[in-house]
Amino acid sequence: MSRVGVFVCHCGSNIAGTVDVEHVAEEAAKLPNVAYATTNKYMCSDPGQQAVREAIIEHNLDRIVIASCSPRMHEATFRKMLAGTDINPYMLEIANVREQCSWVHKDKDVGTPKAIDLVKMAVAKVNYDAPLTTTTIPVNKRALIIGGGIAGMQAALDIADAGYPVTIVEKESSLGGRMVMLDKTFPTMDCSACICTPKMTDVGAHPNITIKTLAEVESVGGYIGNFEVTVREKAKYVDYDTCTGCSLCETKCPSKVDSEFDQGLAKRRAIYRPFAQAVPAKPTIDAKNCRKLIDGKCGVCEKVCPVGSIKFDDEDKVTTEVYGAIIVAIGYQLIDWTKIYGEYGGGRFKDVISGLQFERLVNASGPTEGHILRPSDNTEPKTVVIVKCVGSRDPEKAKSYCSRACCMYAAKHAHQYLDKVKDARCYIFYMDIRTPGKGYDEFYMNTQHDGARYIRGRVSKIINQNGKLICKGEDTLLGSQVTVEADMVVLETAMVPADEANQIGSMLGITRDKDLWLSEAHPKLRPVETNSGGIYLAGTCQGPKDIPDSVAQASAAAMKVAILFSKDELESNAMIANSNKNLCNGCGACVAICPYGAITLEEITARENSVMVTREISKVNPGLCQGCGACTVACRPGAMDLRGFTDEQIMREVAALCQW
Amino acid sequence: MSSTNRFAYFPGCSADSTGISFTKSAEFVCKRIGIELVEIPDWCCCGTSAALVTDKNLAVALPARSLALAEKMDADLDVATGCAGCFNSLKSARHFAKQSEDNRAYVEDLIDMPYSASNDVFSFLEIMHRPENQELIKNNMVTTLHGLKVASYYGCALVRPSKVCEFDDTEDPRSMDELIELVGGEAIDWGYKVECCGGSHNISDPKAAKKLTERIYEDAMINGAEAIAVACPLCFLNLDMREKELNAIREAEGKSLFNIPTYYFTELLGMTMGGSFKELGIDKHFWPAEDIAKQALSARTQSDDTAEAKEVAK
Amino acid sequence: MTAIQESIQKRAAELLESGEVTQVIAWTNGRFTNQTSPLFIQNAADAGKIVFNEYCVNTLAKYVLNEKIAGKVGVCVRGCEARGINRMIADNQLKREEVYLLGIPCEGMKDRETGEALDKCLTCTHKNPVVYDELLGAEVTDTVSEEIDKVRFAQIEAIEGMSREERLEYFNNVFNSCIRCYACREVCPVCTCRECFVDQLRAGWQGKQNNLNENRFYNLIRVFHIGDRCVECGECARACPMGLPLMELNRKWIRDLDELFAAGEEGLSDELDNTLGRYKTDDIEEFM
Amino acid sequence: MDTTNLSNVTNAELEAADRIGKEAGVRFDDCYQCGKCSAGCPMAHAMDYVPRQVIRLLQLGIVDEALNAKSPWICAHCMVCSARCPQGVDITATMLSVRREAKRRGLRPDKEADIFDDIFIGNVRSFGKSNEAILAAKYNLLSGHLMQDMLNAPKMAARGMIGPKIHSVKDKEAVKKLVDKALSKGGEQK
Amino acid sequence: MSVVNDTQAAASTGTETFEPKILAFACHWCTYSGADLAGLNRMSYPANVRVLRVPCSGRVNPQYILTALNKGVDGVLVCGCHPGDCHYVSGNYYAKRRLMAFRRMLQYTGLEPERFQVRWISGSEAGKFRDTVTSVVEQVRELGPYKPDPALAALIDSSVDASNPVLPEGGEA
Repeated sequence: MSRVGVFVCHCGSNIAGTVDVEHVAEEAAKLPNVAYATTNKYMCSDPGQQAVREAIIEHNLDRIVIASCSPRMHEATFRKMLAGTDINPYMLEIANVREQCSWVHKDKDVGTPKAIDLVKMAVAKVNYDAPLTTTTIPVNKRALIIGGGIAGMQAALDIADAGYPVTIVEKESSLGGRMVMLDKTFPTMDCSACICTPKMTDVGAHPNITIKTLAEVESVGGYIGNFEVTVREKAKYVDYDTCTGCSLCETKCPSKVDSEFDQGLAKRRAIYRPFAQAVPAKPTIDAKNCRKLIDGKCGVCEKVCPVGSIKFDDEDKVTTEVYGAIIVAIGYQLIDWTKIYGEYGGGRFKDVISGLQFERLVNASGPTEGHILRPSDNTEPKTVVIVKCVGSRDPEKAKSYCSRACCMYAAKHAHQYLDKVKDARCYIFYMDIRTPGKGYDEFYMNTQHDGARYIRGRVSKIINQNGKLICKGEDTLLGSQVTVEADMVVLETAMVPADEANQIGSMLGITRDKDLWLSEAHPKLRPVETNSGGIYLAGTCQGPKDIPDSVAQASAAAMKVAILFSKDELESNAMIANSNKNLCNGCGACVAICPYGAITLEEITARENSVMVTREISKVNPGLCQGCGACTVACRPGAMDLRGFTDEQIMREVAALCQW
Repeated sequence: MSSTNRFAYFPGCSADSTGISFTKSAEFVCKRIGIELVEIPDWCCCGTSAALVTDKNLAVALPARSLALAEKMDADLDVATGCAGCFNSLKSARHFAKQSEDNRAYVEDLIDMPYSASNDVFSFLEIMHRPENQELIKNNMVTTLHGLKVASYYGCALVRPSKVCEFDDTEDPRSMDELIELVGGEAIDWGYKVECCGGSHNISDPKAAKKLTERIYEDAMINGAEAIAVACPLCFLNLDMREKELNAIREAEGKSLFNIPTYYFTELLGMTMGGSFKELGIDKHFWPAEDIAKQALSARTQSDDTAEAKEVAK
Repeated sequence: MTAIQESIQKRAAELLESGEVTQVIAWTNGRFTNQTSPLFIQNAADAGKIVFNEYCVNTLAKYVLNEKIAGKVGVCVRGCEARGINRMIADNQLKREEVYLLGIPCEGMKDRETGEALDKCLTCTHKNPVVYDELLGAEVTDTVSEEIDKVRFAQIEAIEGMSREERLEYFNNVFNSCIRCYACREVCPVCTCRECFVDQLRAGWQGKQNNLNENRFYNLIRVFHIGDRCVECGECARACPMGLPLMELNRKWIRDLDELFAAGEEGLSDELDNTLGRYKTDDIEEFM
Repeated sequence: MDTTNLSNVTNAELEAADRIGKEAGVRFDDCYQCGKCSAGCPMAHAMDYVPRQVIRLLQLGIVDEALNAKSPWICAHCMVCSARCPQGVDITATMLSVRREAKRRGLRPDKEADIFDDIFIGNVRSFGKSNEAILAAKYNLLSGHLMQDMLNAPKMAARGMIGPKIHSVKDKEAVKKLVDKALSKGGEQK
Repeated sequence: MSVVNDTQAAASTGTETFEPKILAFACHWCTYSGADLAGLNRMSYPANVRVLRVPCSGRVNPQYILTALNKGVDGVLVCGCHPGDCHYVSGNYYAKRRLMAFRRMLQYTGLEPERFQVRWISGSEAGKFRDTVTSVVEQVRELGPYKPDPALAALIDSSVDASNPVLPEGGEA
């Protein structure tokens, strides 16, 4: 037999004004198992709490019901109070007789019986409360960051500056990501490399940061505070410990291939750094194009290397380490327009280029040393057409969303072009201009002052005639067809998730939206968290955004990690699901439903009906379970139950209610 | 889709009138490579865009009747047609019937005939482009086009809408280009492959239609085409018949004149298989087409391919 | 059918002889005319007892669960059995390698007494087994799905056409007739809990009395538990001693899930993908 | 330019626009007026409203203006607009739908196009096949363009492209019945 | 019992309007806080509703709904966060699928649709909570008491809760 204490709060006149609290206490005292019932002016006040503590001792109570304001208000307060007594803090139920009773009913004749009912329900439930305990999970204070672009670097620096070790896993051979490929950044027109490369150097030099390049995450196990991560660093064929970065090898290598960094507009060698300021500032050998590695002939780099760093027998390095938190910053890629826009030539016209190719063309260290020249014949284009929303806002061919940064970078491109080429004409075909951001709209207006002519309409077709690219559009403001005979066309293509997004998302248990962007835990209130505890998002892997937003999100994610790392241990949620292994038949329905990946199937061997049987049962990871209870309904035999909201408790409440 | 080379044949209304050269040359090629065409008994007009603008039901009923007749004749045969307009009408009617069981029943009611919509519809272009038929064409060639620069013109009805036509790339189709290259022509890259020729306005608004035709010729000329290849009698008529009139206008405006004959792609294939111009209907063009064709074929003597020469001699 | 029977006998004997399986589950003649019952044999010599005729009304799938402990089980699977086997694998109750499936195409079975086709066979959408190790006999043609769906959901539509009062009365009669013998549960290849909810003593879970409320509770919750996994073998309705139209409950659920969430048919694969165990963010919205 | 008072748009007009959209299988509110349709339209130069503007009129419910527009009659049904629309709006189907609605209301903004199509369908109804010579001759007669393409005629005759022979199906009655049945549905499909 | 509540008053006299009992399951994060907000804003709604707090609408088992109806509740309302806003990411999506199908089944077997309803109510939608609750009460009031088993109802009238002998508490019905 349990001994329940019921405490009814007056809350001044807030409750007592429309509920006869004394009568509620009287009625409560008659309920089964209620050993003591009383009222108090303010339950949550120190004297109120003291009265409960004293009553617990005096009446030998083992669980209590407090009829007061909403549990959302003071449940935590009363739990804390119980922590100082012999009673487990979870042997507590709150009857909400203020927000959901006294405040919404004007009449004591109505409010009082309802309050009694609410107390009855709470008493019925508290009878089946069980002492709950939280467990603690140790926190490994090391962070893993997947992706070494601007977002990943920013997050790494912030966490490292807070004093925690960080590992960056970057799939390319250098940090920098997309930002370092850009020429200038809107709206301030800072040189992108000038603000990005110092960050790369900082990351490279930071004592708390380890960089793994040409690396990929292979598997992730564990949970918040305790992720076990396996990383594969691909063979670089260069010993980074001895290499001095003199780049002699790069100048002598005989095999030349299209440079990914320069978007195919220039060549690089088979042993190469993607760009001069690469971090680490050391080359790698591209095995697919290295003559030595293909057919054993060559080896020039080995011969010229003054320190003997070339290692043709280098192998992939696979390491498994434990991290407490993971930040995903895998960024974006640009949509491959050539496969979907046949009307723009589908890639057959050399002078129809993407915005990122334009960035390389206009960049002083790019293939043309910053001179804007047509790829087809290296002449200066006198008329350039810029087409926006290529691949975005086009659900029929590609993506329905607005890619968010294109309006601004299109304006930037127009500005750069008109700045560099005299007597030039620039036409920008647009659907809508979207420039929310500090100084953004002013930048767009300035582009118009520069001479860019904005035409509202989508280009229908580009035809190549006599070396001119005839762009056919409609000026929808004029209501008539227009054509522009352009020398070069720049397509401002949409950002789409990186190729790896789906695989990394499923490996880490991060949901993906319809376009495969990684989903944040809440679109407004938890923008950097994911559904998986201890895993955070930074930058464009979550959705299209510009540099300032990426950096801001990265710092926010870093802060979340720092908060996590400020604790030595995490307290797990006490009100979590647990599975009755006798009832569980291992069907796995709960496993599929859990949004946190907290449930796994585990093999057990036990004697059943005098036979040893090996079967699978579900097991809840207390570190991952958040206590939603969605699994319990999927469990047909009722093996899965939710502590604090058990089937029994809820049904007792229903039963109590039905006696009203 | 049946993989055999036997088809229920829908000639279309222009088959023995304005499209006579297409009929002749296509039938020639089919015969040579063993494609068997069985004419659908008592087929009727597909309705083309005139039915579409008049009534939605009519636009389904007319082609569906012929499809149902084809099915009645031999349920295992897919339907083949030359004319792109007919292809589009037939394929659209089938598409409509395929969308749901309700639709199919509705079509049956409209035409008062059983129709299962199980058989597909193909254009000559698609059929001849099949890998096995390309192989057969290659085996039957006695000469080549010797690098004749051909602009392949597909028009609208073969490729749009792609959901209905289920054929090649909507914006940059390649099948005709590949056939031209197969028989030794040079398929030029140009911009008007799939732009409208104005064919549907050929009679009702010839002035507007001419404008569309002119830009096609213009782009072909700029891109160095010596000939244009088509796969539709209406496109052909609109290009071939108007070239002279266009030149008259251009002469008055002081613009350069066109001299680009138009061929059905089947004529070009037939030529390389040894078909005479008469057999193929090349003698019936408005714009003289025999000279350039002759030049293209005779260039082979210079290339001095003895094996081929022997073939011809046979 | 005789040919198939011979093939089963031959293969059963071979499988047992070779030790590939330790047991074969099939059918044999029962005590009455045109009656068969499930047969479990361990010896090749017993293969001659196997019968396959148009009165093999029992769906064998569920029997496998009790038998698999002794070793690999050979079992005859028609469309209905095969889908049940798939479902049990999806539900992690069985491993594919624990069974050897003798596939049998089936044109449908007959009622022993009336000689008419069984209800469950009239609505069969997969006459050929969807999974098997070997197929005995030539595949038969399935009825066109549009046509079968008309039959499959005819009764559901008829009931939906009734007034609410009529439906209430109709189902109250059904539920009142239920004797809660749980035969429907016992034969169901989808009911694989170690301890069914009805057998547990929990407040508000399932009362023990036999009255309309408790019977309604049982039948509706049974459908909630199996509805998104039902393989439509129809064995529950066949096994019901009261002849209750249980598939009218199952199929309502099946059709609703299909219409609302494109659930499709169950038991066609052995992957776990319950319709109620997944969601789409653009699922149809009606609660607002 | 006159001001269009959008408050004067009646519910009947909005419903008519809705009906036109339904017949075309199109939701006009999908269109965000990017103009890609009209940019690629080969006939736009001859139109009074470019296709985008026709859609706009229908979006706003200015239906009478749309029904009196010549554009749907000028449209060549080349379908390039529909193929390139980012929002999947079938503009060609819209043009057809507007045109049929106009015809049902007895409107004929473009006489020539209408005459041509009527003759064509009449021809098919009578013979089951289209006879190009008859078509052209009859069109010239009815439209008043008496000499159009007459210069080409002898050439066509000489080449065997046209001739005195009239092509027709065997079962003329069946085709006639079929045409009449289809037309009797008043444009409603299912 | 010294305080007579209006429900019982109505039941005992039999002349006044019927006061239904409505059980509302509310998720802790959205609807429950929306209901709290209604109180904070001193909105008023009928006292016929009892809110039962659950962590998430995904926790609501259809078995609860049937049990509640069997035990004498006249109507059940399940409320949760709007889809997309679930504190637990997906709970309400699962709830949506389960309850859509279950609700159809209840109607199919003859239950009035008004007796079991589902609504998404966010923490800020106090007004919506009030309106929803009010309208459910009105609708169910219109329908009259729920008598799932006429024979059993007669039995209940003369004794304690007969449908559940497991419950130790006698109650005061």
